[in-house]
Amino acid sequence: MPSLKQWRGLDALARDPAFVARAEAEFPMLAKAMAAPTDRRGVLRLMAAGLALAGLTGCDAGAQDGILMPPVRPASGTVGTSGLFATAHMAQGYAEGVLLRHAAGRPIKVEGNTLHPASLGATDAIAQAEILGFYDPDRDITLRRGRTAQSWQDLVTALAAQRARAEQDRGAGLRLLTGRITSPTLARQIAELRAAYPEMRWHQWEPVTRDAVRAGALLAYGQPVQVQPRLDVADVIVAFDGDLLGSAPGHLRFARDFASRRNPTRTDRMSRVYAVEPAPTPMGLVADHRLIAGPRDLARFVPMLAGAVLRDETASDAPPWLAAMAADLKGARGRAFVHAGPELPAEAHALVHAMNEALGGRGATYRLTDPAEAEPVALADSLAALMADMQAGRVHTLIVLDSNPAYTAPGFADALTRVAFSLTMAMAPTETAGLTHWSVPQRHGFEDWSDGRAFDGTATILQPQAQPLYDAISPHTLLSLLRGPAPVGSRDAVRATWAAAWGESLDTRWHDSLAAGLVDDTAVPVSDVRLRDAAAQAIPPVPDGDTALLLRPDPHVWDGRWANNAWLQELPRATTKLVWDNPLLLSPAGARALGVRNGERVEVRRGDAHVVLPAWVVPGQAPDTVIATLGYGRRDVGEVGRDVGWNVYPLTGGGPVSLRKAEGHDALASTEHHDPIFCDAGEYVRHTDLAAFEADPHVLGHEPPLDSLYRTHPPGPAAWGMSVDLNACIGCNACVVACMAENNVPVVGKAQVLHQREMHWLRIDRYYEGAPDDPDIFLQPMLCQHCEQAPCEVVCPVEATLHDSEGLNVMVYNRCIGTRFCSNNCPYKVRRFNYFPYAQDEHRTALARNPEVTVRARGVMEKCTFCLQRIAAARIVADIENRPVGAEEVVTACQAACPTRVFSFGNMAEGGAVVEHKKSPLSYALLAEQNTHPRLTYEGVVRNRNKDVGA
Amino acid sequence: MTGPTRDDRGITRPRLGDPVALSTSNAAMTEHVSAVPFRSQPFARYWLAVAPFGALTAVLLGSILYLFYAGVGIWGIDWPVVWGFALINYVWWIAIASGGTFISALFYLTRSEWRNAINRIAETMTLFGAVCAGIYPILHLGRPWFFYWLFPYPNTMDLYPQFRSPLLWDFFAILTYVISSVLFWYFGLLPDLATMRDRATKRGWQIFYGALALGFRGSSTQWRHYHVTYGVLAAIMAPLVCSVHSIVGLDFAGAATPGWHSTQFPPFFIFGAFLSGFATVLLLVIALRRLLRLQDWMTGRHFDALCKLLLTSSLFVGYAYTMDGFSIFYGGEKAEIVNYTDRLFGYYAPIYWGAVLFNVIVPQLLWIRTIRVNQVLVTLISLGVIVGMWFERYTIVVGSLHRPHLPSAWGLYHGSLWDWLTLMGTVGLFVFGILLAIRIVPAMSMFEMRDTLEQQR
Amino acid sequence: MAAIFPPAANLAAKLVLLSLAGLVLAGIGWWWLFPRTDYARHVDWTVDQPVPFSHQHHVGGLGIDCRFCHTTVEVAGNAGLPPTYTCMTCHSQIWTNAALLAPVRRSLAENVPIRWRRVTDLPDYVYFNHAIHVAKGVGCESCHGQVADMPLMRKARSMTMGFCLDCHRDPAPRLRPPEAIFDTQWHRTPDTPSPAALMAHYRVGGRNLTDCSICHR
Amino acid sequence: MRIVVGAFADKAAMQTALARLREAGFNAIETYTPSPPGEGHSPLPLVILVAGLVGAALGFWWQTHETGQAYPLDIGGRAHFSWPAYVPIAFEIGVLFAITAGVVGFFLINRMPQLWAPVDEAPALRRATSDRWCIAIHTEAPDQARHALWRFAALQVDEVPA
Repeated sequence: MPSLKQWRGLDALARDPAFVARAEAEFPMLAKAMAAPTDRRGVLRLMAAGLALAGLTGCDAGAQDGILMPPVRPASGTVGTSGLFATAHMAQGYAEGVLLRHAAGRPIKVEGNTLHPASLGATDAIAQAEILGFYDPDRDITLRRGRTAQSWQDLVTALAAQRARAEQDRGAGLRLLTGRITSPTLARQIAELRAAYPEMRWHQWEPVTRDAVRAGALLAYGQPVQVQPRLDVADVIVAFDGDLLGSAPGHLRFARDFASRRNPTRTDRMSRVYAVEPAPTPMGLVADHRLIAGPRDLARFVPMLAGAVLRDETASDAPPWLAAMAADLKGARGRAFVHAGPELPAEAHALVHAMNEALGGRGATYRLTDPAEAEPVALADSLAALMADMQAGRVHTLIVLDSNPAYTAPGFADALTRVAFSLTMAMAPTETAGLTHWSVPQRHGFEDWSDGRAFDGTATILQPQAQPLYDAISPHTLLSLLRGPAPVGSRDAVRATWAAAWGESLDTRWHDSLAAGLVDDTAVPVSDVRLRDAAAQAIPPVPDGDTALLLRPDPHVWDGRWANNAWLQELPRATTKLVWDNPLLLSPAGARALGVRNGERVEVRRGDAHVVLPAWVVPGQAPDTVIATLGYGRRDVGEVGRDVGWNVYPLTGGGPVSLRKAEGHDALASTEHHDPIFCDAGEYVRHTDLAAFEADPHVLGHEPPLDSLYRTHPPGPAAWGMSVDLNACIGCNACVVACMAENNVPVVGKAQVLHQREMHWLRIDRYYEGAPDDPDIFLQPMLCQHCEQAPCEVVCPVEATLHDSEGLNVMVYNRCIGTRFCSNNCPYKVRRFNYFPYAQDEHRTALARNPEVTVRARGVMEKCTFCLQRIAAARIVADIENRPVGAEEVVTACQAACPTRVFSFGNMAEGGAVVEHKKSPLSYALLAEQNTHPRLTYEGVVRNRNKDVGA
Repeated sequence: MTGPTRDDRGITRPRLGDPVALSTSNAAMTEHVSAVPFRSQPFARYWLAVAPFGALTAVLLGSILYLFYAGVGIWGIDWPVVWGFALINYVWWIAIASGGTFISALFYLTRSEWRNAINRIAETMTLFGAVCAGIYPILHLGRPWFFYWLFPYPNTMDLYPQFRSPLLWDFFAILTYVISSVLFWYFGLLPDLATMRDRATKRGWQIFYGALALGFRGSSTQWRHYHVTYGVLAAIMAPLVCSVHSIVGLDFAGAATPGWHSTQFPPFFIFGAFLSGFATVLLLVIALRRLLRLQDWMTGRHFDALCKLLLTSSLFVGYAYTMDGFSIFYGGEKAEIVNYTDRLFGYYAPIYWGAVLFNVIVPQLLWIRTIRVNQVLVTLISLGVIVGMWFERYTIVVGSLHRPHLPSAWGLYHGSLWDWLTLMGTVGLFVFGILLAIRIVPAMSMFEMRDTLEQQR
Repeated sequence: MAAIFPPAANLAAKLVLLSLAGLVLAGIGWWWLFPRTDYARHVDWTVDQPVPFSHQHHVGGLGIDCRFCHTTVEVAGNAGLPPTYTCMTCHSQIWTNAALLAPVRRSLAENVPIRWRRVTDLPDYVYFNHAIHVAKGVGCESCHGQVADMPLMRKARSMTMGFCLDCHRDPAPRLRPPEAIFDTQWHRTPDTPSPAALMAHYRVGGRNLTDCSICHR
Repeated sequence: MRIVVGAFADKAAMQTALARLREAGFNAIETYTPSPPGEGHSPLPLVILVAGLVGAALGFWWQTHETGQAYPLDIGGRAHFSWPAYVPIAFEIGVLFAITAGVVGFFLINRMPQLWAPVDEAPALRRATSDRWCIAIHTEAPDQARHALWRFAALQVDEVPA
């Protein structure tokens, strides 16, 4: 049996009869969904050990399990067509509006909601991967107390006892711990609980606390306040370790506004971006000047810049670029914006607020509003208070809702032992659920009613997209059980909240807000609070110790919440291209100091906590900074996330950090199968300076069109083409996950990625240019170029890949016999091969597949098809209406998901955005000298350099 | 003309200046050669020699079955190096097979007198080399059970193969080459089968050889047609083997991959076929000459001729290596230059320099006349060439694929356990086949040998 | 010491060689012909269903239109099958206690779908779309055969790729006027519009219908 | 009708005997020799050439038909009639037809397989494929032929019914 240890051995387990038997007992739904097809085919494969029999399996018609129609016609629409239903994806407590596309009555794809302010039609990688989370078989956890399964009635009686106790002592022993809450319904229910039990305490905890942002606002304005930047207005942007484009609430909208000013051919005045940061962030990758500064330097640079901007002081030990940056900011008064990331100290945030006010940005480049959370509180202090109560034994009943402190907060686990009655509600197995007395399965956001507010306060009512897959209840029902004997359904709870707000027009507004995916005019008001003059005098503390350890959430697995999502685990991280692991990130200088190469182990010690994990060199990271990534090393998670990476949560907290080279080596899987190469990226990602561009617009796209020996132009009624704008790509990987979701692209697991066999149809190539310590970084989405003279088609011996009359390079999976010559002949290397039956061995039920796309078998080549299923659907509709397919009618999955509109795709025969973008002077074809005439062209990168700044 | 010099154990050492045949009596030759198949042990400890190679063949069968069961993923191929051992071994084996046809066909046309003694061994080598090569195009497929789609049969899908693909040319080339080699080998065997039929004593052998000889009895009409047809067939086999090996070269030259994209591949592969073919024939001649006591007819003259040919073909290959480098730098394409410099100094450089050493530098020893008849040195040089040719194919396939145009797609490749098992399995199949063949078929072409002996007298 | 072989050996050898050659040719012939035989394609094989529904009775006899049950044939890719509710509209009134219809009644009562078995089936990698075919003048009978006189559904056509390609290469003769799409007894009469007229009416032909991306993705 | 077979020690002896037998008026003579007695012409090369050309033409036409008329497809923008790509396969099919025609032609022209022939009954012929050079005379007067052969130093003479 091949060593398919991709899921920590699940694959071998799936075929092992003992596992199937055990699965029946523990996960009834999983066993039924997983066992049937695998078992039969597994037995066939064992029987088909011989050459002859291998031939027979190829041609059996496959078990036909017949056509099933629901006995009573479903109300909404016909079964055949696919509809779009609005809901929201909850990230860090904030809502991002999404639409879910349904096929055969079940949700299969997440799309952005153009009306929603936090989405504008885009999604991020985590929202796209949420569909896999919805169908995750590991969500099938049973309601249990300790080790024994319970019935719902047992839960009701247990909660009744706690309710009675709380009524006597006015809730003195009752504690409720949740994540960050913006849901109006949860807020209402918690307020009612507090009214009923005044002594009850409500604590909120998120491992990524963002407390510094809140503390900074308190320092500057005396009350928590939310900054909503307008990056499409700002001409000069300075980001200190900023996460505006990465993970800040509302990052999709900020990315859209930001990108609108980055392509000189599409905006009259290009913005200039400075990023001062210890490690590459999405903002840093696309910044015009990426300046490297560790946490100690940041704590010095912010007051220096504040001094220069507010008081025209010039500090003696200022870095060379600071004066030029200050001058640039002051020159763009009213059109400048400064941003401080969540890891900077509160005083730095206060100074940034002061600078922004002084630069006249308020009302122009940003707005100040009240925060959107139900009750903005300092999360770290809130948890500390709870743990103090628990240690002191003052907590009798603890309800943990959608939070995992046992894994994310050291010390919580033993504090939990002093609680008499503890209950955790979670969607999937978590460490906290393992330790508390009760573990209550929670319904997924896509199968339940709820509501939530976006970063700017706009509320969205979450409507269920399908019948609940597994036996679970809603958090609203649980809270109602705490309040009264009768459990209140989630729909009734949400309607009650909005009935209070809307009064008699409930039904119409309810229907409209469900259809639109947002409740109009619920945005938080602009606050008119005044800046306190203490803000300008704040002095950020300079951290001591020579190496600074930064604990950063993983951009995709976040704080560990999505550790069980295979798409996110196998998503190559933007700069390191690492998958499935979280090594310690060192700078080239740091690695040289420690004498460590990629994969060699390092011991990190802080206080009494120490962790041994491999190291990975990241060019462009500050020399004195070491970054450990949160969200890994979970023990009690589903089958996918268990034992992936190393748990670095014990290193949270203060204290000096010491690094030591440990012995041993770990194999780390990266989709970049070689050490980073510092070559002249110009040949692949063409880039120039704004001044050079203005001097000669055709400085990048200067090749004359190649004439050709053959008839070149496919004569079909449509001509599909795509243009990729490299100025706008921020490396957020949303397109990669969207492509995997839409086209049933299988995940192969760490062992196969180590064996260089990952299957992503679309990869984001990252090129370094310059010195390893401070390189220029360029990103380039790389997918099939659909060449009109495709080298892959000429060498396929069985016509499995060929050109259709509309300019598409078609890959016919059922004709492919797997000679793989096409992959050799493709200069762009965009073809992937199914060395093993990856789709069949995936930890995923057949329900989660897109029925419109063939699921590829073993031994078949696959590649990007420009979402041929979407083109075919549009073609059929257009043909029935006897009209050509519109220019913008077909939107590919990557184009739909991209927040910064990098991809523009369409029918070039009818004009549209693609034709304009291809005419842009920046437009060029990659490897044009190969004479492949690709239908996908790139727009080169223009950097708006400030000539006074050195780097 | 010095008489045959036998040392104490009656083994004649090849000498410089040996005539084509030491003993010139027809009857003795026929008696000696035709007696081998009838003996239960063609040479002492014969079954002891067959057993290991039989086991290796079983290993090959096992690894093929496991391959079809589990899929191509058990091999070491990955992305971007999607071709690995399968292609290396395929080209390596077809080169060895083609070398055999050069000797039996090309040197028949040139009337070289030393050819008649070793052409049967060369053709048998061709047969089993082609078999070992022929299984790889099917093994390396992702879905091998659909290999018949390569054949242009009218099917229910109205689809035909794609004739512009070098792989399809390869399919037809191998098909034709295997069929032609079998027919040419069998046709050359007819008169000897008749001899074996007539000399057989046991009824079983008589029927077996009689059925195979299809009634050839050496009548003048049969000889007249035979002699002419054999000449024409040889005249067709020579260009056929050149075309087959050019098409194998076009498998790579037909692609735009950096490192393959050069027009000199077809002749370069034919030089490779010369080199590995002569090296393998030399190895087999040295072995079988000693084991079957054919020293009288495989003399120093053969060693001298074959070693000179080995020398010339290694010079050909050396020229091809230099032209490879020159045309890349002359062409000036960036990706090709990066690929080539990486081949010289990169991760797989030792394999490239190993190939240059074994294929070009070591064979230069053969300029020295005495080395050409020193059996031990010739064996070592031949083995070196065979291993060197495998290294060369390794750099061609893996060396070029692991450095494609885009640096983001660069990657490494390592052969897996199953790669090596399949390779060793095919070596086992090759030697096992030849050992069985000498058990059934006379190891030397008797009727041609009679002509040579006649001219010798 | 007579000859090795008896005179009869000549005939035997010739027979053996000829039979060998014949065997090879027969093998190739079988490999080429058998897949296209009706037997191999299961043409005219009647598929037994959980309920022996008779099209002959319902369509031929009662004249029910196809779209009454196959509702999504004009708007979606799959033609759709009737939910049990549609059957029960009549069979709640007539034949209410027929043993034959027990599965139908049980299906509605227990809300368990009836597991109909596919008759005219295409492989999973072929994405056939009913809506476009019906909209462009291809009648049900062209692929499903004379359904009106089928007591039990059977596969009427070979459904090989060649069968589809013949029509995709030259659709004109196989089109029919819009009103005849759902009429399985229809056949061309002198006053039927000419194939060229039908092609113009349905505006077929703007696209290369033999592209692989038409059916495979 | 009888066949008289005479076995000679070597080629030279046989050839002299042949010349003198012909002078003596025997004409239905057939020789059985262990190696080709001499050169000779045969129609088979022409058959091979024709078969080769037919094969090549068939191969070329078949590829043109399939890529041009049967299922014309757009492969990498290349023309439907890409004749340079057809040459290798046409050559291979031509060679295959040629070699098969050569071998099969040889068997047909010699009316093989003929495992038994009347002349096989003669014991002398058993060594005709090893080291004896035999002459077989079809004659009505076998004893004259027998005497002639003895006279020309035949090592062994046999007589068998035709």
